[in-house]
Amino acid sequence: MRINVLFFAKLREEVGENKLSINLEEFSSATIKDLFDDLSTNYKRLSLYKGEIKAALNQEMVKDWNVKISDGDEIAFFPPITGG
Amino acid sequence: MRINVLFFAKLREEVGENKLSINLEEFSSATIKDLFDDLSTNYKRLSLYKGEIKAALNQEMVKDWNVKISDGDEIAFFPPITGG
Amino acid sequence: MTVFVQNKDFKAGETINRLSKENTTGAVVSFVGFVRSFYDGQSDAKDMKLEIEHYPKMTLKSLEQIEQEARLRWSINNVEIIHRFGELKMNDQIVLVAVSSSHRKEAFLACEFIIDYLKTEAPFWKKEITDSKEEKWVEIKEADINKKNNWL
Amino acid sequence: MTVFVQNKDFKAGETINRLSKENTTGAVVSFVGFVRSFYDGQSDAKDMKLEIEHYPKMTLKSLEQIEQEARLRWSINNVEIIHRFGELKMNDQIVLVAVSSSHRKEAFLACEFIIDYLKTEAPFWKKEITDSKEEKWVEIKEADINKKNNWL
Repeated sequence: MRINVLFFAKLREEVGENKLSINLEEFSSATIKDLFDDLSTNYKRLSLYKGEIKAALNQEMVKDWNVKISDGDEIAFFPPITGG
Repeated sequence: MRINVLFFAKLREEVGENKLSINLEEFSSATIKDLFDDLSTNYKRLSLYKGEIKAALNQEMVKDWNVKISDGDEIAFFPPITGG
Repeated sequence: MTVFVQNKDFKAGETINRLSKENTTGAVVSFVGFVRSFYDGQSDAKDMKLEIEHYPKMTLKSLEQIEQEARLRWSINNVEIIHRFGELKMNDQIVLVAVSSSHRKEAFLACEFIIDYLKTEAPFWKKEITDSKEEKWVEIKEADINKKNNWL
Repeated sequence: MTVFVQNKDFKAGETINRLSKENTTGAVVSFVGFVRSFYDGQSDAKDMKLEIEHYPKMTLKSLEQIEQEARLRWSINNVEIIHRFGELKMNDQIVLVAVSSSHRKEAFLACEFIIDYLKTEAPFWKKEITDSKEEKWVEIKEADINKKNNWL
């Protein structure tokens, strides 16, 4: 399955990309947590921020990173929000 | 002594005047209460509102109507404020 | 503090701009009060009017006291108040209270405090005039007294 | 609810006017957030900038959720939110939250609620750029987390 991964703010700078299109065929049932761990092996500095990183699945905040990813999903990782 | 008495809103309409210039020679030491009672004998309908009327002495709200009036004072009587 | 008591309409945006000039201002909270239909739900109340009377010499004094009281409670930068008098019609702006501060919490509290006090302490009186020309002085609202007393 | 996410500046007065059109609107409370000096007290910080990044597809969704939550709590008429992104400088307006209601208490509460949630839930991130071109992502403030949690 194909998913889009977005990075914002400091994470975008650390990863050097704002968007990755990823093919997840190898995972039978990937979760947000699986995806993040996988990304962390390619982008080592991501793990430095693990404790503070927020995730959104299809533009909704995800509190439980064990939620499953489906084909076509858009997953975003970002530091805590500092809007307003 | 000469004082000015102002009426606002409903009281202005009841009294039919917005301002009275009054000579208080006859009182040795008049209070706001004395003044109001005196005015009520001339303007009977004032006493109908006695319980709700507010007074200001020189543009400051007066809680204790036993406060003394001095020459040149401006005393205002009005119904509860409905600003804003 | 800047206070305007005027018959003519005002632009809240200009007030907010004036209050934003200081480098330490991070927040401006403003309240605008409007004439709303006093025939609740009746949409044909098109010609209703509101007449506002005030006590000019006392107005500024009372607003300054309210502002001083707010400054004793919260750290705020600036305050602007505009209150109209005379004849107003439905949807017209009546009053503006705007407060600037470094942080928003103080501006919210001070703005609400000032309008709550203004409603029961600043010498303005409202008369409603219905479509059929009936005149009625607005009575003080229990809710407004309670709101003010909640700050004590 | 109307939401604008834009780079260009906005006029708070126009928002307040738009929100005042309903006959049942008696109060509009608005909050405007500004870029303030982040070198506290240093008056020579003239060239400081703020860069705001956001997640466009998520912004409206998150603001709609916040508005729905506010409507569950209070009776309000209308909400307008404007949030800028891109490069801003000192004293620039960043964000506007305006709420209309029949009575002011609800508008004050809903407006403060929405900005408190927006600050920690709507996907915007700020970067400060000092006069000497140092860049620093703004850290989330403990005070903002606490303000939001106070509504729970």
